[in-house]
Amino acid sequence: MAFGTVALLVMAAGYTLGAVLSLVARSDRAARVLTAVGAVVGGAGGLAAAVSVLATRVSVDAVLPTVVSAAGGIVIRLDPLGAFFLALITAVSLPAAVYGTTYMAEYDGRCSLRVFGLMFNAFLLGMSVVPCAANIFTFVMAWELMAVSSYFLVMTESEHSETRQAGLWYAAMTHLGLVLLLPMFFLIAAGHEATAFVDLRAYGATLTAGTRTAVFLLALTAFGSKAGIVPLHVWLPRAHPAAPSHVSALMSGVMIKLGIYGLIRVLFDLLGGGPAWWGGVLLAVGSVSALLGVLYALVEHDLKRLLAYHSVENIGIILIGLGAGSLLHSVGLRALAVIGWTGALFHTLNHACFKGLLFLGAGSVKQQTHTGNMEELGGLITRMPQTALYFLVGSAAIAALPPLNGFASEWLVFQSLLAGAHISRPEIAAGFPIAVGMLALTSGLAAACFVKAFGISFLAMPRSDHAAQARECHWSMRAMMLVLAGGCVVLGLAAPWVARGMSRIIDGVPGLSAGEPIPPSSSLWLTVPNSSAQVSPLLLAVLLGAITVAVLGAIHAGGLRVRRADTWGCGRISQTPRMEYTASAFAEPLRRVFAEVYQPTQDLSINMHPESRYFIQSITYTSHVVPWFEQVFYDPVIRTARGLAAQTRRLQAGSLHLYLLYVVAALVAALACAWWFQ
Amino acid sequence: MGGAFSQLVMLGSSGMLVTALIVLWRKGVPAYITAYRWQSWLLAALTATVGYYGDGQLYWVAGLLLGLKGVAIPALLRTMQRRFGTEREAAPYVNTEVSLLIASVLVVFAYLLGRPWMAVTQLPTRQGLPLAMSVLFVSLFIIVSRKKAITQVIGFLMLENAIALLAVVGTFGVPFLVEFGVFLDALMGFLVMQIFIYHIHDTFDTLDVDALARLRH
Amino acid sequence: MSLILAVLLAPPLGASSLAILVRPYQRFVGWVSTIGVALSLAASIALCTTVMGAGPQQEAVPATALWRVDALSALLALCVTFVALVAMLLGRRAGHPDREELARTRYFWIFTNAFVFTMLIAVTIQNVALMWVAIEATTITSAMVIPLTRTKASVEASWKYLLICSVGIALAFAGTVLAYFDFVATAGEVPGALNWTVLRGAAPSLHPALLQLAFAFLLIGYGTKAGLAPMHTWLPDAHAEAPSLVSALMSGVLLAVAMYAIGRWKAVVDAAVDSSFTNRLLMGFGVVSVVIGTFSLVIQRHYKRMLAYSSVEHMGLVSIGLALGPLGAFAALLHTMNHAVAKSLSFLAAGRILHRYDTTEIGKVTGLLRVMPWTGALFAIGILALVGLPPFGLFVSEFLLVRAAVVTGRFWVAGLVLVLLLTAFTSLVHHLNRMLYGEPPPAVTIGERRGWSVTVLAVSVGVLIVLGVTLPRPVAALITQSVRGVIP
Amino acid sequence: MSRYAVLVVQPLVALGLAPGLVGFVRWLKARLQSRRGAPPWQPYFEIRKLFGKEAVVSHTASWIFRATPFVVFGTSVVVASLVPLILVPASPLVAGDVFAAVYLLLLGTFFLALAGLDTGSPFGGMGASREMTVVALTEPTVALSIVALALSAGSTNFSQIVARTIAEPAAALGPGHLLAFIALFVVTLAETGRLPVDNPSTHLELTMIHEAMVLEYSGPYLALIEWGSALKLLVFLALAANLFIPWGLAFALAPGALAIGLASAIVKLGALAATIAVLETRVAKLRLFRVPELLSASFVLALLAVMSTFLVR
Repeated sequence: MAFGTVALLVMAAGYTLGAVLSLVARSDRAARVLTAVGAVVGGAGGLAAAVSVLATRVSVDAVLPTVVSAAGGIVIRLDPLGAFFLALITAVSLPAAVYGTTYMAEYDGRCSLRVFGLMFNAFLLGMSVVPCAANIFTFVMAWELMAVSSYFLVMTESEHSETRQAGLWYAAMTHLGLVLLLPMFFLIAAGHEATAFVDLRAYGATLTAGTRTAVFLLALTAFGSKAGIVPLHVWLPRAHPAAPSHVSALMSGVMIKLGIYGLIRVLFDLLGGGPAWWGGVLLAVGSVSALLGVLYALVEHDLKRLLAYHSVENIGIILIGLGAGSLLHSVGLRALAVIGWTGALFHTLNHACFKGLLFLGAGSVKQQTHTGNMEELGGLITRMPQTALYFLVGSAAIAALPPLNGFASEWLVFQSLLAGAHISRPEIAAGFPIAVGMLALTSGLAAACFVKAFGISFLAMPRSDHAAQARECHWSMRAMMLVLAGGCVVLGLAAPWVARGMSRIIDGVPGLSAGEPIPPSSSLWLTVPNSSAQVSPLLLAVLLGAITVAVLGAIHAGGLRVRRADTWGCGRISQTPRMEYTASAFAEPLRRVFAEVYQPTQDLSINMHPESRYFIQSITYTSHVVPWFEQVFYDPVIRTARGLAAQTRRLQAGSLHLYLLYVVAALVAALACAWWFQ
Repeated sequence: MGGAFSQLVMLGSSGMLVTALIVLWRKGVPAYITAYRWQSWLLAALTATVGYYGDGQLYWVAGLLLGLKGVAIPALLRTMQRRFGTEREAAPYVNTEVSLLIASVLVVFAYLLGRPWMAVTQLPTRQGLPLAMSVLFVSLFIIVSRKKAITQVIGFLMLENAIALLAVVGTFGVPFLVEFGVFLDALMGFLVMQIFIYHIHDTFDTLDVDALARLRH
Repeated sequence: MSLILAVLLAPPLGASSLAILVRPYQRFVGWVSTIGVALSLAASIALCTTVMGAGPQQEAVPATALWRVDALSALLALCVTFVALVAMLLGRRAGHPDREELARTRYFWIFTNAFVFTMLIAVTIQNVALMWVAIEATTITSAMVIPLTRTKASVEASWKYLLICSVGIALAFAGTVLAYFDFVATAGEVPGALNWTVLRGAAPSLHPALLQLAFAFLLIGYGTKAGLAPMHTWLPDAHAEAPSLVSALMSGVLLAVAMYAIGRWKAVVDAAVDSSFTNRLLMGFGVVSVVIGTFSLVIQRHYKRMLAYSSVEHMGLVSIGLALGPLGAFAALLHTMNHAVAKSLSFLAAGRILHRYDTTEIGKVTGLLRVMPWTGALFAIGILALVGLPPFGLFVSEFLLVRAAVVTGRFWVAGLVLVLLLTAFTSLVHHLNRMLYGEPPPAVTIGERRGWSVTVLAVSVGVLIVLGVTLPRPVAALITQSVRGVIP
Repeated sequence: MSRYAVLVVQPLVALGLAPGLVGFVRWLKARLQSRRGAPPWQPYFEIRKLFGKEAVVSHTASWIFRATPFVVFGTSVVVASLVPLILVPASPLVAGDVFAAVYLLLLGTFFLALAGLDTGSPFGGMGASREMTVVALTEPTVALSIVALALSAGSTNFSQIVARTIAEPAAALGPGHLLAFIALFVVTLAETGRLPVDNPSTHLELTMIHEAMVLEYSGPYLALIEWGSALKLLVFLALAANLFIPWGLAFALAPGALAIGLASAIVKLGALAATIAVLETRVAKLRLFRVPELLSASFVLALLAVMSTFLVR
């Protein structure tokens, strides 16, 4: 059998063995180790399969028809696009699995690690099979397996009531995804027997415009609810903080990318692209998601919830890339469209890398300080130097600062938006500058947000004794963070080479390819076809390094004398942590600027001193920012459901006569229907 | 031969309809029991006449009908009624005048429903079909509108009679094995209902079905 | 063939009569009935294989033949006997002797075996009227078991169950007589006229108007037994108050037997007049049942009533499936099978929970995973199977049901069903969360041995997973062949 | 080889000119307020003095506090090498385009804000918070003014934009260019901490934005940061000047052209510095929550600039 098929078998075997062995492990420690072993073996298999497909660009096929043949059987096909996503999954799941072994040590005895091991490997298996699925049943089966197992992972700390609440939201939203997925696939395969993707491509071409629009809307909502675009993202900031950190790293870094994979596979591969307004919708949804994601991240003070909102922002950026690409493609500028798609795919890979890193960092902080609230952290850089460094690298990367990987992919997305200038029809071209404005505002706010996140959590003095007693985490956890941080730096510096690989993958997908061969691009500069704009992260890094070394040498040559003293405080005697700036204070100016978006609820209560009216005993001011779209979109739905339920309950009123009346009424109705349709 | 036979059948089935209406009209359980006994006797007689004109097997059926529904069940009903001493029917949901009005509407509806059947069959007893349907609907109305458990049981027994009538009139009686099975079910159904009435009386010490409204939603 | 049929039907009848004769040794009777049902299961499996091999089995003389087993009835017999075996293995513990308890257990065994016996007759008999008699007998036998605990609630539930179902069944008999009247009017007195094969053969010559009227009566009658809305009102009371063994049997397979009867009559009426009328009625009642079943789940305080309402919803799905042509029928029959296994598993686990917590309130049952880890896990698996999550069978049948709806062009049905499935999923997971997690109440003893009954329930979980992940070829072939019993 | 030499010389010239530019602005403001004021070359002495002094570092500060000066200084120098001050580097060796320049400056501000938080003093935190707010709100305006330029030039590469403006002088006077220039000028005031957004010469910690972050620095570190900020001001003014009024820039390496280039650069920078000085004497510091209105006004200008390039085309 081909190497790829063997690797896929190793992957499947690794995950299933990991799941089964950890279920029957004797002790908690053994369960943790077996979980990691299964995940690593499976991940290695998956990575090998993906790399072999990416290198040789030959798809790997495997079919198990005997299984559930009535519904179409299990059919596997790993093509370059699927291989890219499989590589992305395994690249993050390997470090996360190793990180998890020591991270879960604090759960020993508190929750069943055997079930956790089973669900963790099932989750990885589900995620890895989604990009390889080649017919409707396998895709939907893997999709739901991933959803079910990740639900149980979110519920590991089920003793807290907000975790249960988060679990319920998560289960409902992912099931909404499935409920929309089924009709979408069936609309494409309408009437025909075969359900393999190969046939769906043929049927896709013959669909009427109306069905294609219906499929587009269903796909956008189904995959959007998994990816977390704005109106459908409500589960993301609830579920990710509730899960153990290395699981939220996988969920936030990798699982939501399968929503992006689904969009590309259905819209551009099965349907082969669509009219211009599809791109417009993607662009609009992407920009809104990006902006609202970062805005709500700014006012968030729980570290993991902040990172979850940032996933919404980065998914928005990816969608902007996809939207720009498809708009340019539909207008005919296919070569320019490739920049957009390359930017989107590159940002998917980058986000998986730095989001995974940030969540692992947050996990170490949470393990040591037992709290995620930034207002109680501080001064961790001296106590956890390596974690702080890796968190800083992650923050710089996510804020798109050169020379790291975030900058390269956002530069490509910006260039694709600039390419909008070449569009002749003004009504389409008008949207691009607005998207540029929103994207720039998003990256500015992201930088501000991560200054807050890193600055308040790691710098200055610890604000609580938890933070004061924090020690550096286990070496294996730090090693895994180093791997991901290294990934961010290497992806940043080798951006031109990676971008070329991306454009070759895009060329493989019929709906995306530019038709003519890819122009050769240098391996030092990120370039844009027919525009001489270029940037070389490597060269920038070298220049920066050179200047820093030169200046450092000059200063030390001149004899640098350093004296440690107290921070200057306008004549204050001692510096206490209470005087430090807090997270809410840091975000307060921006909260005031964007007050209309936040609609903050404020209440001020002043209670007077009991003896006399003139002396104030205490003033309490509380202000909350509750996402308004939950009131606008979700509360009405829940209220109607409960209202209908109340009505139906009244149906069962307890009186036997009423019940018999129902039977007679039904009889009369049926007879009338029979008489009517004579 | 046909005219007298169909006249007799018409007489029998309309008699059964009248006995059903008596239950709606009167208020005492003893009156319902006598109405039910009369109805069973009429049904037995009708089956015998059809047996006389049709195949002879129906005599056995008539005999069984007479023994079981004409004598045994009314006797059991009588003992039950005397034991629980419930003379007056609690105020039903619908007073007498309105019940009779509804009964007439139901009869009209049965006739409307029965019209296509007349075209279908040439059996002399086809006149009885709409009547059987009206007895069925009236007994359904009895079960739905009356509050006492015993009255509901009597309504249910009248429903069984209506269907037996339908079988006899429509198809000159279903095969004997089926007839025997239906009898067995009717008897067992009645016995179980009787046991349940004792249960209800023990636990709720009233037979008013409105008391049975604790299980909701 | 008649030997296998004898082995299928004899054991429950024998066990029931044994329970009547033998007064004191009820534990012994328990063992006999369990072994008996195991024998019946073996017989039904043998029946399935013979039916698959040699086509529908019938007695020597077709005209006067009383019994007929084709793929559909073999499938139903298989479901009935499997669920009965699982339930009896679990319920055996009920037979511990104390005087007043002894009488109650004796009744319990008499009527439970009679209940299984009548269901098996209903699915294997050929005569339509005798099928009605058998289904009426199932009502009577199961109604006797409900008030055994003699509480106000169980007496009320049994009275309502008996009365509504008897009224419903009486209407069904009216429909049967109407159909027979139509047959006699056209073909005259033919021996064995009430056999549904004869009826189906003569169907094209019958009068469509009359048959449609008869089907209206039949659908209301058997629909009441199948728990289709709005005739479902007896179902939550009866299933919540009955002992868990009987409610597992009733919820799992009794509803399926009633749907079997509707399926048989649908084949006859479709042969006479085109299937649009029956599909329209079935679709209407199916959608109403799913709507009422789902929205009754949203606010629910008792977990047994929750499982009952979920049965109403699933029977609605089966009825919609029957109305969606051959692919829909395949999905409906597969769904009946999966639902039987999953619902009986959930009810039996609920019975064990009730035994330990002594309350049916969802609010009062907390920390289930810590108090009874094995039963809690099995109960959770049952509920997750019922909401249609992948590794379990119901996901495949719901997948095919929606596919059938889209293939036959009924998009609004597919959309509505999916939205309702989502609502049911959210409410069931919400209630499950309230029960599984949290602090266990102080009065409840923590911990549970991995005993005999847990392994039995694990077997049915295994069956569910086999049906879900690798729908074995013989089962799929059996269902495809039985679809011909429903769609002409 | 000579092309690489120019690539190194141009930033050095910028480094040399930067302190003088800041000194000139301060001197001209003093004269306008009829004060004698320190001579324009005073900042050179300050920087030399600071290099000699010892550096005082707070107990709570971490390695980020000591690394930030090098990052700020380094990014400003790299951006100076990208922006065409005297010579338009036609060579393909240019390490980045306009976006790269903007994001490099963002890197510098990012680390400066972190250093402000690192010392744990409330003033540093307040400065960092306000600086990041202002920077976040200026990002869209900078991006859109770049889009306005790039739309007409078809690329974000500096040399391409300059060549395009020189090729069609009429376009330079078009509405798009003018609006983009004003928008970029407002952004320059905001980014480099000039009035009306931030008062560089204030002593009251509560009103500072840029100064509050560098409050804790001393000795060589403060020198590097002051020099870096001065260079940042020069870069922004050069960006505004040479992209919108590119005449006088040298294209070839001839000594004559370089001399003209240097002269024209000094003249243009002097004129812009004078406008800043006049502006700072005329206008008072805006309250912090009025600054977003100013920045959204500049954003609207940039948006109009972009829209006008569509309508004109």
